[in-house]
Amino acid sequence: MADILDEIKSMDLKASWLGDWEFEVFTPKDRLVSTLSYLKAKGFKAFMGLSCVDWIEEGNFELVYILQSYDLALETIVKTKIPRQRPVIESMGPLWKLCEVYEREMHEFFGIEFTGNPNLKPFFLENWLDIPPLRKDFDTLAFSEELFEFKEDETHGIESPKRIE
Amino acid sequence: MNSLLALLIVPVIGSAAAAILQRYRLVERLITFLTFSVTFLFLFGIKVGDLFTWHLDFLGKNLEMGLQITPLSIFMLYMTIAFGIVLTFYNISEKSKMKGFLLLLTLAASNWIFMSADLISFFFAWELMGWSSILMIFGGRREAESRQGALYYAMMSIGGSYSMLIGIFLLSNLTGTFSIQSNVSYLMSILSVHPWQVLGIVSLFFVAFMVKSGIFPFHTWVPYTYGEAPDGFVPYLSSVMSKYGVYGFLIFLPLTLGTHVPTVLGLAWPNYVLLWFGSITAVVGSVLAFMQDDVKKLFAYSSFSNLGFILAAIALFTPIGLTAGLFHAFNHLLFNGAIFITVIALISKVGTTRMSEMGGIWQKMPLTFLTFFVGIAAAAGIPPFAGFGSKWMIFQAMISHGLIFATVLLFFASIASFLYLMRAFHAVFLGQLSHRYDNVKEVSAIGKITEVFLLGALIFFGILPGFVLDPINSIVSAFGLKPLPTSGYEYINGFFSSINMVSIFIVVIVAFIFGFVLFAIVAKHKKVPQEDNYTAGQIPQDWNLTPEMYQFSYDFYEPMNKELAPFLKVKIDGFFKGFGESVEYIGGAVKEIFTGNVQIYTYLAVGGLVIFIIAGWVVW
Amino acid sequence: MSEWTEIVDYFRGRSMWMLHYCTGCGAIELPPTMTSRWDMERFGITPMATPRQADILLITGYLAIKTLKRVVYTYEQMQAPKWVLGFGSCTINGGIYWDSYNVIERLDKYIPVDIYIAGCMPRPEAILDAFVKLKEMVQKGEAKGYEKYVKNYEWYKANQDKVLKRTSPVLKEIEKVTKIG
Amino acid sequence: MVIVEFLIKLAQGFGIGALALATGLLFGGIGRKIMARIQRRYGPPFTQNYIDLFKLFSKGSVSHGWAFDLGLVAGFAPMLAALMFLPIGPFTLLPSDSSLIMIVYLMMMAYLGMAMGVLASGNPNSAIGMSRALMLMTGYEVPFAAVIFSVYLFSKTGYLTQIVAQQAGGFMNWNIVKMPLGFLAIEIALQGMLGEKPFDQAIAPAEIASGPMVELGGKYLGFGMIQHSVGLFLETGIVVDLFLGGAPNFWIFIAKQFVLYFIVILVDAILPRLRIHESTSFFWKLPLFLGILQAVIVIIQGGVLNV
Repeated sequence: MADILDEIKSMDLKASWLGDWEFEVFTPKDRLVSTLSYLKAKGFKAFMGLSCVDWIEEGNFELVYILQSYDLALETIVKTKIPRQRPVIESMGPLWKLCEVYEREMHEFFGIEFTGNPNLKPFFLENWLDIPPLRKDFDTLAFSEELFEFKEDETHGIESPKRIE
Repeated sequence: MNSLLALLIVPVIGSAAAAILQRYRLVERLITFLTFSVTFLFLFGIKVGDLFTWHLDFLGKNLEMGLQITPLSIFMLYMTIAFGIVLTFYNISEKSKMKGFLLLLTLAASNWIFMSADLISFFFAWELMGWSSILMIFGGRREAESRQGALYYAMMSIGGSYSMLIGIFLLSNLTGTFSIQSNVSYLMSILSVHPWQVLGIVSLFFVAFMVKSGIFPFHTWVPYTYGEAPDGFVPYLSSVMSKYGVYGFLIFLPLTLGTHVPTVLGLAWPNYVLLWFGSITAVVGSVLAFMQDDVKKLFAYSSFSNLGFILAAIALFTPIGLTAGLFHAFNHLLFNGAIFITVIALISKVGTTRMSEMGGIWQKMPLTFLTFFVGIAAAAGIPPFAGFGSKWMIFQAMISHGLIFATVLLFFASIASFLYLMRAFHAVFLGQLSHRYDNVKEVSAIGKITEVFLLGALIFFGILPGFVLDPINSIVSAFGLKPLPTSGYEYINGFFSSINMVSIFIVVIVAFIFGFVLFAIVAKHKKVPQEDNYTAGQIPQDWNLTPEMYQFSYDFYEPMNKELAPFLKVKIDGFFKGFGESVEYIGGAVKEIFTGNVQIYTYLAVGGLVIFIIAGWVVW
Repeated sequence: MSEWTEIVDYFRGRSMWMLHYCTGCGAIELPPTMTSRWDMERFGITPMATPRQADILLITGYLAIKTLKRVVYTYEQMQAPKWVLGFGSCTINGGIYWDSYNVIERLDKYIPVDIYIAGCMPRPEAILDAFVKLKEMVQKGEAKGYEKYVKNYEWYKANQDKVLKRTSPVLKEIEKVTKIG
Repeated sequence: MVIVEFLIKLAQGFGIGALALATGLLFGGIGRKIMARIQRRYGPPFTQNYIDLFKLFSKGSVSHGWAFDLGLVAGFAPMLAALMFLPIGPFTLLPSDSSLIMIVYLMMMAYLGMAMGVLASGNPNSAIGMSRALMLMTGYEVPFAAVIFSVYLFSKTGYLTQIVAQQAGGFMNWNIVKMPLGFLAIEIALQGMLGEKPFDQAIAPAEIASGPMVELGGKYLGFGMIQHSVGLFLETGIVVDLFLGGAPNFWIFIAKQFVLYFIVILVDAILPRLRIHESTSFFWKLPLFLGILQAVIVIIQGGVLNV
C-alpha cells in the first residue's frame, strides 16, 4: 500500500496520506491525464466524482477527481489547478465515460471548458445568461434582489392576499 | 328467363363486361355495383321449392345436376348479395387493386353454392369461388406478402377441396347419385349401422368447410390472407365468404337428428365435438386478436372467433341453437362488414395498417369513427345494436344444455372480444392525433352514404330483430325443428326469457337524453387542444413532446401476455411457426419457378384446376 | 341569485380536493395530516392525483425557477374555482434561501396565493388551521385568488416572464468571463 | 293513454334513478366513514359524497372534444337504463324485460362509453388505466358468468323477477342457502367489479395518476361518480336479487345491499393492491373453480333442460 505513494512520489508528484485508506495527489495540469491513467492501471478503476473549488485570490480553479480501488480498498483524491482566466482542460471521457456527466455540470456551474467532451450542453440551469453561478465573483444576493425583486413593503397596486397572522 | 339461371348468368355477363372494361376503374366498379343490384332484383323472382335440373352425359354416365331453393339458400342469398351491393357501392370510390370481374365470378360461384342441388355442382361452385378469390388476393397492397397470403390460402383451399372431393367420390360410390338430399338421407339411414363410416365421410366434407370458415385448427391462413388481401375485397372475404362454411355445415348437421347415437348432456356426441371446435376457435381467435398490431389481422382473428360462436351454436342443432347461430351469422355479416368497411376507409386515408402508428383519427373522420364505434358495440354484443340478440341467444342455447365449460369459454371469448375491440378502437381512433395525419379528410360522399346506411342497419336490425328472425324461423322449421315462438318484430324470444328490444332502445334513448340535458345545465366546460394534457406538471414543449410519444397503444395488454405465455407458447411456436415456415418454403419454391407475374399464376391455377378435376374423374 | 351563490360556496367549502406540489421540503408534514393523528378528510379534504380534479394547490417549501415554471403550468391546468396555499417560509420570502440565485422569494408575485402558512416547518395543526380558515373564506366568498389572477393576468404574466424568459444577463455590470473554445 | 302510461313510467324511472344514485352515494359515504374508523380516524361526514357531487357539478372543467363529452355521457346513461330492469324490492319498472344477461351487457355499454370518453382525452395514463380495467374485466366476468349460468340452470328462468319470486318464503329458500359456492364466487367477483382493493389497479392514484380519471374534472368527474354510485347500487342489487331473495320493501333491499358492500369494504380495508396479471389469474383460479363447481352441482342435481 505504501508502495503506491512512494511510486507516485518517485514520479515527481506531491502526494500525502489523508488517513488510513485515503491519500491525495497534486498534479500539474499537463500531467493530469498520465496521472489518472497510471492510477487507473494501478487498480483505481472506479471514478467516484469530480468537483471544483474556486480559489479566487490565487486566480485558480482546483479540479478534484475522486477515485477508488476496490482491490486495494483505497481512495485517492487527485487535485489539479487551472488558471481562472483560461479554464480549459482535457476531458476524462476516454478514461471514464461517467466523467463526462460531471464535466457537463462543472462546465455549467464554473464555466470550465473540457476539450473532447461533446456534450457540454446546459444541464440544470434553464435559460442561464449570467456568469456561471458557483464562481466566487458571482454575486448571488445582488442577482436575487435584481431578479426576484424582494422588498418588504411592496404592494404592486393590487390588493395583497390575506395571511395567517 | 329463369330466375335461378339468371342468378348465375347475370354475374357472369357482368364479369365479362367488367373484365373487358377493367382499364377504366370507375366504369368497372360501376358495372360491378350494377351487376350486384340486378342480381339482387332477380332474387325477388325466386321462392322456396324452385327447382332447375339438367342432365349431363359424361363417360357414359347420366348425371343429374340441378339448382334448388331451400329457405336456407334464400336467407343466404339475400344476406350475401345485399351485403355485396353495399360493399360494391362503397368500392366505387375505393382505389385498391380489386378486380371487379373476379368479385363477380365469386358472386356467381357464391350463388351457385347456395343453390346447387347436387354435389358435382357444389364442388364446381366451391372451386370457382375458391380460385376467383385466390386470384383476387394477389392484388394486395404489398406485393410479395399478398402473393404469400394468396398461396397460403390456395394451399389450404386445395387441401380442403381434396378432402371434399374424396368425400364426394366415396359418398357417390355408396349411393350412386350426386343429389345432396338423397345422399344426406342415405347417410342418415346408415348412421346407426355404420357410424364410423358416416363420420369419416362427413369429416372429409367438414375439413373443407372448416378451412373456409377458419375453424380451429384450420384458422392459421385467415390472418395472413385477410391481412394481405386488397382492401376492397377484405369485407367480402370476412363477412360473406366465411359463411360458405356455415352453409356447408348446415347441409350435414341434420344427420344426427332423430337417430340414436350416444349422447353427451343430451347432445349427439359428434355435435358435441363440433361444438368444442367452435368454442376453442372462439377463444383462440379472441386471445390472438388482442395481441395483434395490424388492424386488418386483428379483425381477421375477430372474424374467425365469431365463426367459432356460430359453429358452437349451430352444432347444438336445437331450435334456439340453430336460430342463434344463423342470427349471429347475419349479425356478424353486418357488424363485421361495418367494421371492415370503416377500417379500409381508414387505411386508404392513413396509408398504414399498423395500429401503433395511428391514433386520434376521430377528430378527422367523425362519421367513420361513429360507424366504427357502433360496429364494435354491436360486435361486443351491446344492446340495443345488432349482435346483442344473437350472442344472448347463443349463451342461452348453450347453457340450456348444461354445457357449463363450453359456455364459460364462450363467455370468456366474448369478454376478450371486448378487449381487442377496445384496443383497436383506442389505437386507431382515440388518443393523440399525430401530425402526420393533419391532412387526413373524412371519406368521400359515397363512403359517407355507405357508412350512414351501415349505421342505420346496425341499429335497425338491433331494435327490430324480427325481420331476421322470421326467415330464420322458416329455416328452422324446414329442418324439421319446432321454431321459437314469435311475438312481433321487436321481440327476441330466448329460452329463459324474451326481450323487447324497442323498449330497451327507448329506455337507453331516454337515459341518453337525460344525460345530455344534465350535461348542458351544469357548470360549463372549456375546450382544450390535445396538447393541453396532464403531464405531471412538465411542459410539453420543453421536452419536445410529440403526440406519438404521448400515445400508449403498442403492446396494450402486455401483462396479459405474461399470463397467457404458456398457452401461447404451445400454439404459436409449435403450430403457427411450422405452418409459416412451410408456407415460406413452398412460396420460395414456387417463386423460383415462376416470375411472379399474376397472369402466369392465373394460367397455372386454371390449368391445375382442370388437371385436378380430370384426374379425379379418371380415378373414379 | 346571491342565495344560490351562497349555497354553492357553502358546499365548495365543505369539499375541497387538494393537489400537493411537494418539490421543496415539507412534504413529510402531509402524511400525518392525512392519516389517523390529524385526519384532514373530516373536513372533506382529500388528496387528488391531477390538477384537473383538484380545488386546492398546496405548495410546500421553496420553489426553484425550474419548479416555478411547472407550478404555473399546473395552476393554469386547474379549473376555477381554485385556491393556492403557500406552505412554509420559503413561499413567503424565500426563507433560508433568501439570497439564493435560483429560489424565488415570494410566490404571490407569480400566482395568487390565498393563504400562507408561516413556519419552517409548519406543524400539521397549522396546516389544518389554514384549511379551516380557507373553508371560512370560501364560504364567505372571500377567497377569490383565481379571479384576481384573471383580472391581473398581464401583471402576473410579466412577473413570470421576467424570471422564466430571460433574454439578457441579470447582472449587467459584471463582465462576462471570456469563453475559450 | 299510451302517452300517459309512458309519462308515468318516465316519472317512475327518474324516481328510481334518483333513489339509486342517492343510495349509491350514501353507501360510498358510509364506506368512507367505515374505512376511516378502521384506520382510527374520525372520517368525513357520511353525506360527504353528496357534497362532493354537488361541488363537482358547480366546478369548471376541460373537454377534449365531442367524443370526450359523448363518451362520458355514454358512461352513465346506460347504467341508469340498466337500473330500469332491476327488481328493487317488490318493484320493477319493466318486469317483462328484466333479463339478467341483458342487464350485464347494458352495464358493459356504460364501461365502453366511459372508456371511449377517457381514451379520447389522449392521456397515456388513462390508456394504461383502461387497459388494466379491461384486463381485470376478463378476470372477474368469467366467474361471474359461471355463477349467472348456474342460477339460470337452477331457476330455469332468465328473468330476475322470477328468480326473486322463486326465493320467496323465508331464509331457507334463498339461493345463498341452496348455492353457497356460487354466492362465494360472486362475492369475490363483486370485489373486482367495484374496483376495490386488492383489485384497484385501474385507478391506482399514486401510480398512474388515477388512471382513467386523469383528465376528468368538474362535471365529467361527477358523471364518473354517478356511474360508480349507480354501478354500486346495480351490482349489489343484482347479487341481492340472485342470492339473497330480493326484498319485500325498499329498506330491506338496501339493507341487504349494504351487507354485501360492507364485506367488500372490510376486505378493501385490509388488503394491499395486487399486480394486474396476478389479480386476473386469481379470478381464473379460485372464484372460477367455485363458480364452475356450483354449476356442476346444479347440473348433477338435475338442472339440465332437455330441449
